[in-house]
Amino acid sequence: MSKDVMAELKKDHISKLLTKGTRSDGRGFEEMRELKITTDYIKSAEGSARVQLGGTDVVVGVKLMVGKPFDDTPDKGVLTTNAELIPMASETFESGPPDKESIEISRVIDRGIREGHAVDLSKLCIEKGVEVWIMFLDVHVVDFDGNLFDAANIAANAALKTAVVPAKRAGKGEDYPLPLMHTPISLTAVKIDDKILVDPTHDEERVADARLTVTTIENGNLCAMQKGLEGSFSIEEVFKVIEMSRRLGAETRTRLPG
Amino acid sequence: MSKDVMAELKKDHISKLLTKGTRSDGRGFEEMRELKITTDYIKSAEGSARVQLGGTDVVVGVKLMVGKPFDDTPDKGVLTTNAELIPMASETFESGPPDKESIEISRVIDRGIREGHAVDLSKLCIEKGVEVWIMFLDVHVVDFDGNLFDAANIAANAALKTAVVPAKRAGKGEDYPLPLMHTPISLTAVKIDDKILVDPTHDEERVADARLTVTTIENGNLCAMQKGLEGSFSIEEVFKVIEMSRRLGAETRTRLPG
Amino acid sequence: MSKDVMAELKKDHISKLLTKGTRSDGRGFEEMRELKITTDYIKSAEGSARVQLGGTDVVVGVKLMVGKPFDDTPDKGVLTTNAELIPMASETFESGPPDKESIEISRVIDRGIREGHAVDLSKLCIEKGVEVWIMFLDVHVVDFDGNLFDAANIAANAALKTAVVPAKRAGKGEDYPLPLMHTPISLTAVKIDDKILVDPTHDEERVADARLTVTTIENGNLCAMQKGLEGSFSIEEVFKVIEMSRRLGAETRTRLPG
Amino acid sequence: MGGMTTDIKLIDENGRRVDGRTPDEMRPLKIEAGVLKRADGSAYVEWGLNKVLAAVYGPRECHPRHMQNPTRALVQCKYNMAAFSVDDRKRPGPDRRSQEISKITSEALSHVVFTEYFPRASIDVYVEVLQANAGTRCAGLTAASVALADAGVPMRDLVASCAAGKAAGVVMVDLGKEEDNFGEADIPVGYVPRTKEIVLLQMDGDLTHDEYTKGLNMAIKGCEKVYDIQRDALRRRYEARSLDSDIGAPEGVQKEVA
Amino acid sequence: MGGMTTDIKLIDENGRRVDGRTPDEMRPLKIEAGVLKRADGSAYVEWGLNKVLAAVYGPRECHPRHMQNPTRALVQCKYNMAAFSVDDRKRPGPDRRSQEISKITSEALSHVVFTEYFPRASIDVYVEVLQANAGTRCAGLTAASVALADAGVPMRDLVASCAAGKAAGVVMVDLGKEEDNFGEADIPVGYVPRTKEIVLLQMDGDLTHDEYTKGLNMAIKGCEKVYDIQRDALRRRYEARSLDSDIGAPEGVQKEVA
Amino acid sequence: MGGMTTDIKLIDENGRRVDGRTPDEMRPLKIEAGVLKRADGSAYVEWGLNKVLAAVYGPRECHPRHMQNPTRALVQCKYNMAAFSVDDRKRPGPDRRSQEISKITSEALSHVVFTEYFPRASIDVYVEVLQANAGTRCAGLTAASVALADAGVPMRDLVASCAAGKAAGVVMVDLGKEEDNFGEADIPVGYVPRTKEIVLLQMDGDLTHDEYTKGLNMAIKGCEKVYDIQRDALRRRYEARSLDSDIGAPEGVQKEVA
Repeated sequence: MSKDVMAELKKDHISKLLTKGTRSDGRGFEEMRELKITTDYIKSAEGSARVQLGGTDVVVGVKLMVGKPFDDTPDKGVLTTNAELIPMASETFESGPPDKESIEISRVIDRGIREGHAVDLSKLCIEKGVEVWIMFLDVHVVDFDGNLFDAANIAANAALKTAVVPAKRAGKGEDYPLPLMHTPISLTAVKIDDKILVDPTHDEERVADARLTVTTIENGNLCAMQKGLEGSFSIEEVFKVIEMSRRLGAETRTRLPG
Repeated sequence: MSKDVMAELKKDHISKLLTKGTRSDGRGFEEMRELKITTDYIKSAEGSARVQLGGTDVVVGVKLMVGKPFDDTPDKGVLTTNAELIPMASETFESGPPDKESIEISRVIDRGIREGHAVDLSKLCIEKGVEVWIMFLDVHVVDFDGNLFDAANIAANAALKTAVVPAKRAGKGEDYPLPLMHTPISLTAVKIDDKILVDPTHDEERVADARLTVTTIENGNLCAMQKGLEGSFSIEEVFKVIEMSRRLGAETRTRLPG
Repeated sequence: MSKDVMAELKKDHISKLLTKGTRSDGRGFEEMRELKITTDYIKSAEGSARVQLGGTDVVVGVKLMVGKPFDDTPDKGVLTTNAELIPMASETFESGPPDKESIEISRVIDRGIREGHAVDLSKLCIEKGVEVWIMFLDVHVVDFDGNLFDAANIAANAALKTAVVPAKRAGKGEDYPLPLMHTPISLTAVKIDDKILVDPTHDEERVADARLTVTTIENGNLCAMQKGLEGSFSIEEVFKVIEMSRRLGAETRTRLPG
Repeated sequence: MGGMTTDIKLIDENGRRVDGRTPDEMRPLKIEAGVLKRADGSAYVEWGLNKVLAAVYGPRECHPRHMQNPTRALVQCKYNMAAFSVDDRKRPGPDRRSQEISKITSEALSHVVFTEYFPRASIDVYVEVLQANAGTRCAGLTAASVALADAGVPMRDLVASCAAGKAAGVVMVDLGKEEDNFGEADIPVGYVPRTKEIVLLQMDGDLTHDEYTKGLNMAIKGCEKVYDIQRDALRRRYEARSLDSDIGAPEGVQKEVA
Repeated sequence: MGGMTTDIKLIDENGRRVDGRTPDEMRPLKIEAGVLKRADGSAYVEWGLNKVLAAVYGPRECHPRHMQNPTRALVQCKYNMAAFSVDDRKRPGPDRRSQEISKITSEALSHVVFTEYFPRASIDVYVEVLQANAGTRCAGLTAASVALADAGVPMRDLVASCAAGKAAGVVMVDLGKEEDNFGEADIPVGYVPRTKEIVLLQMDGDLTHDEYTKGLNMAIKGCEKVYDIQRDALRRRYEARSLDSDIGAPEGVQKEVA
Repeated sequence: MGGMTTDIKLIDENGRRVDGRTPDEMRPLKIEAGVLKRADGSAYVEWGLNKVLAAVYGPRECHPRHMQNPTRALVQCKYNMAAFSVDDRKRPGPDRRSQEISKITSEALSHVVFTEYFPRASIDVYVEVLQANAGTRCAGLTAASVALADAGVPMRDLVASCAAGKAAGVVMVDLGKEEDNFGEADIPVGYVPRTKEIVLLQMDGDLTHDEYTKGLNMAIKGCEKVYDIQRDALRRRYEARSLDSDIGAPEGVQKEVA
């Protein structure tokens, strides 16, 4: 019960600030938190990045290994995305098999990277129907203060941009950079009391009515979208978040390597 | 505790009716509930049927795919039966891995179909020791009012009778009807206060002392049997249920397609 | 709470006896319980032994089958050790997936056998990189009164010594005795109130501060060691247990077949 | 999107789709309320070649207790596909996709249910896909809404659901299976017609701003058509019930619908 | 039945079986009660080449609590096969077969235990198959009965268990492994000799009415022989205990047996 | 030990190791305390090519309740390796190795924490290996100690951890990856410097008595060096905190360290 009292007090506090046009950390509604990107963070991975977005800290590693393609895409590499919300990162994360939250996060990150064609999977075919590169994108969240969607998306992009296909180790010729196509950047906004704010903190996420993640590529096209939470959006609000995603995504894209 | 009080009252009510020679839905002791069979219900399955037996409603689908035979039966197809007691069908069914009830039901349905040689598994061999047809018999219970054993057995038989081996899709020649041999029909009876009643409702099952399922084929031979619950049967009672199974099974068999 | 009272009383009792230089079953500190070894106990196994060490009773079976080697040891057989602490053996063992206790026990038994090179795995290669013998060492604990580590270690050694590679059944030539190298014997001691006692009973284990298992081979060399529980050992105490392990291990070794 | 290639012509020279529809034409949709006996409310949806059942149990006590919310009911949807509902048999049990759909369906339904009327309770919604042919999450959400109303759960309005997307370069409503597999984008929408709120929204593929705008509007128009059919189904159900008895009329949204 | 074919002659020219038995001759059966220290009651059964242990814990508190029955004890049997008990190593842990056997064994034992004496309690029975050679469920139920009596659990009578079947066209008692694998039918029976009640009954294969009648009678005759050996084992155990002390004599059925 | 063979020269003609170290030289070790925001205490350890994070939550309520100890806190460590921390991607989730390490790490830490101050509580320690290069259990235990102190958990002393071993016949401290894979023995040690107590001790490989004595002493000397670096890290952390505010200074061991 006390938890709910706390939640209510927190919501009151956040709401009051929002009425005055500000947020508890002083940001504007359309302002992202400080972003720090470290690439090549993990030597045992073929590509890696650590991204700190405000108080959220994620490490993403890319691993590649030779394996069999799926039957219906015999000439394409395979992308597998997995997000581990380990209890180190927050008292709200628990050990054990992935719950609905981590599954949704895994799938939303995956959808952005996959549908935005970050990687040219057709160039990860070794022998059609027989051997392709299997790519694992593992997201390890070590400190959590909200908006995992975007922190992990940025880290995934950064890790991919520095990844190398370990062809030599596998006896498949010389190593080469992971063949990339687009840089699909996600932007997540939440709605609290009819205000739309981007890059929510954990406290903001907890009191939010609705959440929307929009992923765009360089030319402004949309490649993925995910609405969450029990609240609703009007059509206008959806288009407002799309606009924010294009604008802030373009800024974020400049921060990434190569 | 209140549950047990309800169970006791229910048992009293059912017992009183039985003393008068009748059942809560007015049926005689050896009378089945209304049976409705719809075949070809599911287009995505190679064979399918929906069976409504009173208030129990099950959908059975047959799927076939090419796979490896078992080591000790290299020239035979493989039959796998699975019953899903999904929570949609009853407040007593729970999500999660199959419990003892669903395992018993799966195995009893499987035993009837397998031991009664409904399918000629030797005709499902493609190449001895290398490739055979793997047949999945999936039982999906959508509404539950007792006697899943018989409802699922009838649905399985009906689904098999309309099933086609999808040889063409698998590049193994022309499609052909699933090679069938027998029609093993099960009959389930419960014992309440020394009375034997067939095709129990959920309420009758809950107050029953013992349960017996007997499966017979066309010539009256026995192919499978399963006693359940904590009560007992005398030898005479066992033979009484066998006789019922032969008689009522023959009636049910006429209701099935070709 | 009552459990803790019992534990405290038990500890008091055991402590008092230890001060007098004795143990509740009258043994000296460095005295093992009675050991009974029965080999060839299980006909369905390729090698087997039942070992009773005081009130602890374990059955170990060795099974061999043809399989693929690991990538990094293409010319060696594979050893897999599994200990099942089934609820039959003690009210403290539970059904379900292995808990930390059984995992530690499995791994400590495995480490002794593996690091002590009991089996010459290089002689279990059939075709390099393609086919080797996969050896399963299954430990089944049926009655538990402490010191599973040593009881299982002895049973494993005894089972290995009588094991036969079933080459004929697998169509790989004639059967031959499992190729053996060493006999790594473990000795487990616990520390209670600064006293070190070997081969602890279940009651002694429960009140022990720390536990140390030391495994040695014929020439006195050390091959494995595992400290357990929340207490500590001084360096001198570690060397004391090592000495005990060499001495008592040599005695145990004489009790094993061939 | 599937990312597979095909020879199928998704749009012919007359601008017609694979199944002869125009781009803004939905597949035939039939809804029936109250189709199951055991559940508190239920609905059957046949949408093109999709066959979906929804059942509602509750409001009832929420298990496990630590999940209970002291101020409101939890709406918990479980979306599940029958093993035989797809061409390649689906392994029974929840996979990541179905868990994500369960989550966003639960959230969408929570928005319209007066959860505050039932503190600590659970309202369980089961969606079973018996035959799948693209668009099952929309069909499931549509069915679930009707089942909730059929159960008499008080609701602000029904949620109607429909998708739009792009295939062969054409923006179109309600993608069929080939359009989903070989098309370029999909936008599933859950919509509350009376308040014009979007409660479920996803997107994947590649869309310009104009395409997205067109697609979203098409999907919403689709939702409005679905809404009419939902209300018809409930009206028929209400009339049928009224004939049966004058007590037991479902409460909540049906009052509006009737 | 196994459905495998063989060159083994299951019946020779003199009407003798593979192991020299006549059709109505059982394999040698030895039973010993009280073989484990930790358990409250136990029994060891050696039946032909089967080696089976049973242990009983309880009546004790039933965990988890929501399983408790306020009016009676639960008899919960877990049947388990050791990994090395069969020719091809069995993966540890419960499979569907062992769960079904656990269920029907629990039900059979519940019939004879005075469960109403111990409301809310659990009586846990563990059956471990160390060496398997056809007929383990009968051996397990036989052992479990004796272990319950050894634990002093009050019982109406012992359950005795034996199977009959058909192989090479001959109806015979107590099938051995080859007869089970290559034979035509099996009928395992659990029987309460004093009241002539059948508490466990299964059948699979193909039997005419006459064959079944003959088989069931043979199995029951087998049960009666088993019963004598069970009673002998308990008598010996009781005498051994009496020599040890005059307190602690087991209660319940042993009074009758002694 | 790995048991693999290699062409790598583990000791060169000058007695130098693969990475140029002398036998008694440790790899570079950096420790930073207080690196995570969400956790109550944390530490980062970079030890050669190992990168390890530790986080502490608690003392807090212990879930599930039946795990609670009425007289003291439970120290529960979970050791986990990120999927990308090793060359061949590791499947997420606990395996047997990590569960064993979790257990012995928990036990070692329990020895130094004043668990009796927090009856019924849980002190949760999470160790995440981001990059692994031999010696991760020592790095993890070292990091966990510092994280506990950073969390203000009252402790008798820090646990310092370091391994020694043998490679190419030479006894050496702190094995690197090649030395671990191709060497002859490893002895991980957890040590409490002030009281000279060994709280974690394992060994595998092949060592004479003299080699073992030399190795153990080397490992302990290594622990003493680690201890100094741990204390430095905490001193820096304490000073940094003091600058921030004069309240909130961590209690317990830091008082000593400062």
